[in-house]
This record gives sequence, structure tokens and C-alpha cells, in this order.
Amino acid sequence: MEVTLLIQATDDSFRILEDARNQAKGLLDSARILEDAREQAKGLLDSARILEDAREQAKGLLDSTVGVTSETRQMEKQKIQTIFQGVQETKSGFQNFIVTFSLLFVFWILLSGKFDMFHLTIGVICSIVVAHLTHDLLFANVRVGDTMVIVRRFIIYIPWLIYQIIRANIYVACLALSPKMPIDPHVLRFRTKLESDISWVTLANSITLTPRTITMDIKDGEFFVHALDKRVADDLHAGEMEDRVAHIFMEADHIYIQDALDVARIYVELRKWV
Amino acid sequence: MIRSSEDIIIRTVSRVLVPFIQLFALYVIAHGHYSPGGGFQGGVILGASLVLLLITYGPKETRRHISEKSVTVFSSLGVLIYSGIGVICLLLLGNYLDYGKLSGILHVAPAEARALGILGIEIGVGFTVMAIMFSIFFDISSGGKPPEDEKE
Amino acid sequence: MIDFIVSKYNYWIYIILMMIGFYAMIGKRNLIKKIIGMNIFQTAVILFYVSIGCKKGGTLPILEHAHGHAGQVIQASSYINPLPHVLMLTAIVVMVSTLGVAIAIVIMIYLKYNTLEEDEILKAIK
Amino acid sequence: MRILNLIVVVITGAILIYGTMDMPGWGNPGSPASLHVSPRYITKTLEETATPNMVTSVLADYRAYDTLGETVVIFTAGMACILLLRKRRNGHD
Amino acid sequence: MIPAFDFVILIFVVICAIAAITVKDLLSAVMILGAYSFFMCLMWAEMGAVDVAFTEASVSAGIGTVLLIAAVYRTTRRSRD
Amino acid sequence: MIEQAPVLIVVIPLIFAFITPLIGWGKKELCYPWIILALTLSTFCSVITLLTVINTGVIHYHLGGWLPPWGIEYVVDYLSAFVLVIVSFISLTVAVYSKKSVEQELPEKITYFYTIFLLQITGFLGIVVTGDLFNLFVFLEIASLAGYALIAVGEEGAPMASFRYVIMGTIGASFYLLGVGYLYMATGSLNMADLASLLPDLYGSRVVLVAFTFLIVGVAIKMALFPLHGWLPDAYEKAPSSVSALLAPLMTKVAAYVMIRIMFTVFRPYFSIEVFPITTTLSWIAAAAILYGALMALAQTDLKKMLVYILISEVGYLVLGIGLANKNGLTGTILHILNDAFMMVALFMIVGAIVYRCGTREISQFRNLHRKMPFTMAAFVIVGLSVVGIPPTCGFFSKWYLILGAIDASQWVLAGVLMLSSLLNAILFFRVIEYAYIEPRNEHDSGGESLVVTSEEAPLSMLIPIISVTAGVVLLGLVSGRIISTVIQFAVPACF
Repeated sequence: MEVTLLIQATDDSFRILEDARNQAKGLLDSARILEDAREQAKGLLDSARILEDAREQAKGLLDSTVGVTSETRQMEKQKIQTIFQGVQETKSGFQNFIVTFSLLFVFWILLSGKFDMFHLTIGVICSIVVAHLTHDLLFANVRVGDTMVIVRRFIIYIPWLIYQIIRANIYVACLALSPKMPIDPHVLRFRTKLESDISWVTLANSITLTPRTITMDIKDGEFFVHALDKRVADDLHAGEMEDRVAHIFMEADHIYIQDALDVARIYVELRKWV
Repeated sequence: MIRSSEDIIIRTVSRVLVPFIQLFALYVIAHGHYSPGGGFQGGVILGASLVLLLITYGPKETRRHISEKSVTVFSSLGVLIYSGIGVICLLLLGNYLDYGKLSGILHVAPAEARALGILGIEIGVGFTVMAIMFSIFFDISSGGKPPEDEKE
Repeated sequence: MIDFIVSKYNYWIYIILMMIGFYAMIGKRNLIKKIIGMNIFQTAVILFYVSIGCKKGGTLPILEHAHGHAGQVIQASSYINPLPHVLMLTAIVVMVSTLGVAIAIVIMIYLKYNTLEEDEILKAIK
Repeated sequence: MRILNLIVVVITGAILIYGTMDMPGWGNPGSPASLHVSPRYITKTLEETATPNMVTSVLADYRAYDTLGETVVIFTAGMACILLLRKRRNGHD
Repeated sequence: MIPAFDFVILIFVVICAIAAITVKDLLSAVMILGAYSFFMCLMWAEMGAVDVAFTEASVSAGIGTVLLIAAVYRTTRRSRD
Repeated sequence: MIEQAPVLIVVIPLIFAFITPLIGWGKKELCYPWIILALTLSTFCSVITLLTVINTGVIHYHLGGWLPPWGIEYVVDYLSAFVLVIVSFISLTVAVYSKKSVEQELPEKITYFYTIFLLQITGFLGIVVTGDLFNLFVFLEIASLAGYALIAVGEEGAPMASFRYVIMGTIGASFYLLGVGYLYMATGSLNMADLASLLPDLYGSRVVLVAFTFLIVGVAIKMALFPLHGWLPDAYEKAPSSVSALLAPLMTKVAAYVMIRIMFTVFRPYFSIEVFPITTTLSWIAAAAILYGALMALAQTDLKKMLVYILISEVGYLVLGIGLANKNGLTGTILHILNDAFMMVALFMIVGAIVYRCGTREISQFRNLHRKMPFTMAAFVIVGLSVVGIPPTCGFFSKWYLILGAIDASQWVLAGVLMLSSLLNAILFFRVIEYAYIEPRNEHDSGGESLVVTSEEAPLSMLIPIISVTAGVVLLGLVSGRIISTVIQFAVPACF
């Protein structure tokens, strides 16, 4: 009886031991799986760090390649500096007026072609009146203080556009004259990085002016362009024109002076509080 | 009928064009002596630029540039300039609209005085025509409804 | 005969235009059509006047070399007759004024009767 | 009714064609219109009004009163449109 | 003055006039009227009446057409004749 | 300043009209005295002009200092000075009268209404005073455009009536312009006196014949001569009452003046009598117009509509005198321009006053009107007698001269038509007077009510013009001999 009980107890303990060993084994297994997971996570983190590096490198690359906008940035930085240091009002309205006036007066001289005192006086008076009435129209959404630069850059932009138009003309002529007529019309749809309406319109009209492409519609920064064939579409996606327009209007990939102005106001408030 | 247009291209292009249209109109008025044109044509072009503003930006925005009251004032002012020049000639003991008599106060030769008189009345005509063309279009397009309803 | 017709072709065309406009004014039932006819009718009259002013061998009625050649004698036959042009400037102004008033009246009618057909309006008035 | 209108139109046209028979040829420099009054406008405009554009000088000087009338016509039309169509804005005039 | 050119424009003017009073859609009729005015002004410019042509271009083809279009939008496009 | 009076007649109301909208922005009530002031000054100038003409003869006024064939000329002779005084006086009367009725009918548009009202009068004055055919066209258009607008603000159906007037008026004006163009093409001149000296050599030319036809047809449309009168009844009936009181007497008279000018000044009288015999045709058309107008008036139950048809018949009288083309006939016409202007303005003002008080124009509802508005109805009776042609009133004298003219031309039928129309007019007016004065006998119950009717006379600003014009109707009859001997006998073209 006693022996039977003992044997039974031993059996039981053995079984329990066995169970415990099994459980320990399972725990060990799961621990190993966790270890693996940790390893993997570590790898992921590493790769993320590599990616980060790559992005940094890419950014640096972009900065160095898109040199056209750096001048803009430099200028804006200076301006923001002055805004934050002196927290002064810019004389934007007056400058707009002066630029509008000089544009209109040049237009007047082109129309008139008379250089006697009387007609020049009339021209000055008319230009002042019209500029006074409409300077807020001509440069409505343009950021503060940039009108001079914009006009200069726009004038530089025009020869390039003409060159593009001539090139596209020749291309279309070749297409139309070639016996197979390899045209493949389709509608492109792309989102632009430009932000203000005047730059949208400049881009849209430049696209329309160039033969083989026509802007059909703009909806919230999304362009619908009808193009004549595939190569044209690739040209557009490459986005040289877009970059140049952005350069004119000092947009994309830079800080807004307008924002700086807004922040400057808050900044002044804060300084009062502190 | 008139509310501001949604199309971004039309809005922007008209915004940029309006100053140049207006300057061209003034050029047409001022150079009526040497080239085709004169007060009437220039006034119509000025009126057309205002109509362009009206159909792209709607009545509310346009009223900021030229209000109904100033339209009435301008239309009266133009004809008053015209007939006023005539009355000045009367006061200078000439006949009505005899600009040659203006040489007495302008200190120029009679022929030059006539040219200046012509310029004066062209300006008057331009004012009136601008204001009236705009006002006719405004009335017709708002079509008998008070302007409040049109303001969306 | 052919020569006779060809030498006055402007006048024949103006008569045709005037008849078209006149017919639209009294024959058409739609008010806007009547206004369009009115416009054509008046334009035809203006065409007639401009044709009167025409002069073969004349140039635009703007003096050339206005300042340089003061002593030069100006030949009347070398410039087109300016008087009909002046009259027609006035007539064009009258035309557009009439157009404006007529359109204003048409809009009043439309607001009241909601139609532009003359017979329907007359029925509504009765 | 339509026939009647057509008849009126055709009669008018016929009268006009009848009148056209005696007209001087188109663009004839010897027609009375270019001989009687207008030569003075052409030859004297610079000397009398210092304005090379004859149309302007006739419009605004020789026949300035017509132009005043023309401006009044425009003014009348504008006032007429206001009278017919403009409603007062609520409250003030 | 080139008679052939003159003649072509005259024919065109007559066609436009007939079309303007026969088209049933009022908006089209008004647009054709604008074209009519424009051809008319072309012809006058060609006949030497530059001032009249300028006025016609700015008044009839410009403001007049705009006024008529405003009226058509204000009322209705349909017409029975 | 006296030598500037002819141009001041036109320029004063013009400048005042330009300032009226500006005054209206400030204070609406000032518009009324403002235009009264303008018209008083203008009337004063025109009276001065008439006196100057009587004393010194025809006035030539060169606008801009340019001599006639090149510049625009104002020619004021006896006829135009006479018509000027009529037009400015009548419009002054109507302006005084218009205060209450405009306040009632168009309360919120007073400013612009008065602006256009003044421009309308300016148009009439400009037509009368000018001596240049194209200038006449310009002022004709000013008057027409103002008229279209003023008619269109009337009662129900007025816009449509006005639209038909626009169409007809534009046809008329374009025909006139076409006629002027033909004359210009044939002669190269636009000045009336210059044309009169150039035209006699060209009377055989077809161009001149066509020009004459178009001028006459154009003016006849503006005048609403019988077959071309289609626009008139609706337009004048539906216009606001002060507008029909202004347009009905003046538009037709001014157009008649233009017709006399064209037929007997621009063209020599023998042209329309012998070379291109249109006068006989005109007189028969005029006779038809007289009968048509009177008969249509008989069929109306609405007083204003009846007056409109009487107006058509009065246009017939005017043209009849022109068509007779002899001294007595033309004297009759010119005298009738004066008399008829007074009679028509009185009648239309009376209708306006009745509408203002009673709100109805139906003749059958005029019972007891003589108790309600005694002075107005008395004026109506006097003017009615004048229209019929009872001796002491002025209507008799012009008809008398017309009949004399018809007898001189040995057109007995026309003389008969004139008599017949007097009879018809008598019936017309007696019908209205019967309703207004004779109380219904059989309604004893309502008879008591009729006694209660209190005197509700028209307001003083309406009553004074009505009574003064009515007094004028009688007075003109009494002094018509002097008017003829001082003015009209010189106004008739010299060759008769």
C-alpha cells in the first residue's frame, strides 16, 4: 500500500516535472521568437536611419542643383531678418504704385510715340490716375515688396518662352508633315507646386501659347492639359517651365515673407507680454 | 445674373488687363487730334473695362472701384464739362461753343485754343460715355432686381 | 447695264440690308428679333452715308505731315470727305442709345409677362 | 399679315432702287457731296483748328453742337435705363 | 479700295444679316449680329472711314453685343421665329 | 445778352437737366422747383426771342462762330419763334401740373422722371429752333428717347405700347435720316437755307424725289398721321397722366412744324404742289384721318382713349391745312398749332385730375362729377366747346380758316368733312357732359346719396394750370385776330 502510494506520488511528481519542463521549453521558445523580433526591429531602425541619411543627402543634392531658387531664398532671408529685427511696416503699397505707374507709362510711350512736352505731361497724368485706381488690381496676390524683382524676372522669362514656342512649332510641323502622322492626343492631369493664382495663370497661358499643348482647366492647383503626343507629356512632367514660373514669382521651396510678416506681428505681441 | 466668375484664368487675366485697357482708353481720348478716336470711343473702352470688372468680380467688388453714386456724378459731370465750356465761351462774349474766344484766357493763338477746347470736350464726352455705358449694362444685367439680391 | 450695276454695288447691298432689317422690324414676332432687325436697319443707313463719303483716289481723312510741311497746299481731292463720317459717329451713338432703351423696355416686359413673343404678350394684356 | 409686311418692305426697296438710278457713281470725286461744303473742312482744318484729324475737328468744332446733342442722347438713354429698371435699395435712395 | 475684297465682305455681311434674323436660338442670333457688325466695321475701315469703323467696333460689336447678351441671359434664349 | 437768347432757350433746360440727378441725390423735393425754374427761364428767353423777331426780323445765330454752310446755324423766324413760345409755355404749365400726379404714380422715381421730363422738353425746343437738317435729327432722337422712357413707366401694358413706339419711332427717324442723306448726296449741304437755294436746279432728279418722300414719311410716322398712327393710341393712353399731357399736345405739333419746314422752306412750295404733287394726296389722307379719329372716338367708353382718338383727328386738321397749300389753309394750320396745343393740354390735364381724384376713366362712372369737381368740369365744358368749334372760343377760328382754305382750293368735300367732324365732336362731348352733369332721375334712393357728395376738387397745383389754360382757350379766341396780324401772316411762306 505504502509502496503503491509512493510510486503514485513519484509518478505524479515526474509528470509535474515533465509539465514544468515543457512549459519552460515553450517559454524559452517564445523568448527566442521575441529575440528574433527584436533583431528584426533593430534592422528596421537601421534601415530607417539609412533612409534618413539618404533623404538628407537628396535634399542637399536638390539644393545644390536647383540653384535658381537660392537667390530668392537669400533675399527672403534678408528681408525676414529685417522684418523681425526692426518689426517695421514695409512700404508695399507705394512700391506697387510706382511699379504700376512705370509699366503704364512705358506702355503709353509705346502707344503714343510723341515726345513733346504736352503729350508726355498728359501721359504722366493718365498713368498716375490709372495707376492710382488699379495698382491693387495688377499686383493683388503678390507678396510684399517683390514687384520690382518679379517684373525683371518676367521680362527675362519672355525670350525663353519665345524660344520654346519656336521649338514646339518646328516639332509640330514635323509631326504634321511626317507621312504617318504619329499623333497620340491625350489629357494630362497633374498637380502643380505653384501656389498663387497669378503663377497658375502664367503657367497655364505659357502652356497654351506653346503649340501642341492646351490648358483646359485649373481646379485647386490641378491642371488639365490636352497634349498632342507622349513626348510632350514627358516634357511637361520634367517641369522646367514650372520651375521657371516658380522662379519668377518666388514660389515653392522657400519661406513666405507674408507668413513672416504675420508671425512678426505675433512675435511683437509676445515680446510685449514677456 | 452677375456674380463673380469662378474661373481662375478669367479672373486673373482680367485683373492684369484692366489697367492697360484703361490706359489705352485714355490714350484714345488724348490722341483724337492725330489718330482715329476721340472722346466717344475712349469712353466706350473705359466703360468696357468696367464691364469686364463687373462680370468677373461681381457687383460688390466693382462697387469698391466705382460706386453707383459716382456713376451718376460722372455722367452729369461729363456733360457739364461740355456745356460748361460752351457757357465760358458765352461769358467771353463769343457765341455758344466758340472756342476761339478761349484764347483770351489761355494766352495762345485762336487755332491752338480751338484744339484745347476740342480736348476739353472730348474729356467731357469720355466721362459721360464711360459712366453711362457702365450704368446701362449694370441696369440691364441686374434686370430690375435690387442689388442686394445679386450679392449672393 | 452691267457697268451700271457694278459701279453702284455698295448701294444695292445697302438696299438689301435695309430691306432685311425693315422686314425683321415689322414682320418678326419676337421682341429681341425686332431689336436685331432695328440694329441691321440702322447699320444699313450708316453704310449708305459712308458710301457717300467715299472718294476714289482719296486717303484717310487725317492730314499727313501735320507739322513738317506747313507751307504745302492741301488738295481737297486727295482726302476722303469727312462730313458723312462725323454724321455717322453721331448716328452710331444714337443707335446704341436706342438699343439700350429698347432692351430695358424688353426686360420690363419680360418681368411682367414672362415671354418675348408679341402675340402672347398682347393676349396677356387683353 | 406677313404678306402685307413683305409688300411694304418691297415697296420701300423699290422706291430706294428707283432713287439709286440717278445717283452719282460710287466714289466719284466730282459728286456734289465732295465739292460743296466738305473741301473747306479738308483744306482749312490745320489752319483754323490746329487738328490734323479732320473727323475730330469737324465733330468737335465745326459741328460741336451736334456732338453736344449726341452726348445728351447718351445721357438720356442712361437716365432712361435707370428710370425703367433700377429699384431703390431698401431704405435709402 | 480693292473691289474684290470689298465685294466678298459685302456678300458676307448680307449672309450674316439673313442668318441673324432667321436663326431660332436668340443667343446665336446675337452672336451672329456681333459678327455682322464686325464685318461691317472691317468694310468701313477698308473704305477709309477709320473713325466710324473704330466706333462701330467698340460700340456695336462690343458694347451692343454685350448688352444684347445680357438681355438674352436675363430673359430667355428661345424664340418661335 | 439778348442776342444770345436763341441758344439759351435750349441750353438752360439742358444744363438744369444735367444737375437734376445730383440734386435728387441730396433732396428729392427740390427737383420740382428746380425744373420749374429752368422752364420759367426758358419761357422768358423764348418770349424775348419772339419780341425780338417781331421788332427786328429773322434772327440768325451761328453756333461756334462758324458761318452757315459749314457750322450749325439757328434760324428763328416768325414761325419758329411762335412755336417756341407755345412749346415752352405749354411745358411750363404741364410741369407745374405734374407735381401731385407724379407723387402719386411714381413715388420713388421722381428724380429721374424729372430729369427725362426736362430733356424731353429740350428735345422739342431744339427741334424747333434749329436751321440744320442733321441737328434736327439729333434733337428729334433726344425727344424720342425721352418719350419712350416716359411712356414705359405708365400703367399696366405701358411697356409693350412703348416698345411698339420704339420700333415705329426708329423706323420714322431712320427714314428721316435716309432722306437727309439723299439730300446731302444730291447737294452736299445740310443747312436748310443753303439747301433751299441749291435744290431748285435739281427738282427733276429722282434722288430728290426719293429724299422728299422719305422725309415726309418719316415725319408722318412721328406725327401719327392716319395710316401710320398705329403706335399712338396705346402709347398715349397708358402713359402717366402728366406725360400724356406733355406729349400729346407737343409731339404732334412739333412734327407738324417740321413738316411745314420741309415742305415750304427746304423745298420751294411749288415743288410739292406742282413738280411732285403730293399736297392733294396729303389733304385727302388728312380728311380720312379726321373722320377715322372722330368715328373711333365715338366707339370708346374710356375718356382718355377717346381723347387719344380726338388727337388723331386733330393731326388730320393740321395736315389738312398743309395739304391745302394756300394762304388761308396755312394760316389755319399755324393757328391750329397754337389752339390745339392749348385745347389738348387742357383736356389731358383734366383727365389726369379726374384720375387723380376718382381713380377711373370710364365715362359711365362720371355721375355727379360736376358736384365733386365743379371747376374741373366747367373747364372741361369750355374746352369741349372749343374743340367742337363754338365761336367765342379759339377752336372756332382755326377751323374757320381751314374751311376758308378748303373753299379757296375749291375742295368742297373737304369743307364738308370739316363740318361733319364738328358735328361728331359735338356728339362726343355732349355724351361726356351728359354723364357728368345730368343726374339720373329714376334713382331716388341713390339720389339722396348723390347729395352727400362733397366737393373734392383737384389739388391747387393741378387746378391752377387747368384754369389758366382754359382761360387761355377763351382769351386766344378773343385775340386771334391780333395774333394773325402780328405773327402768323408773316409766318406763312411768302409766296402764298
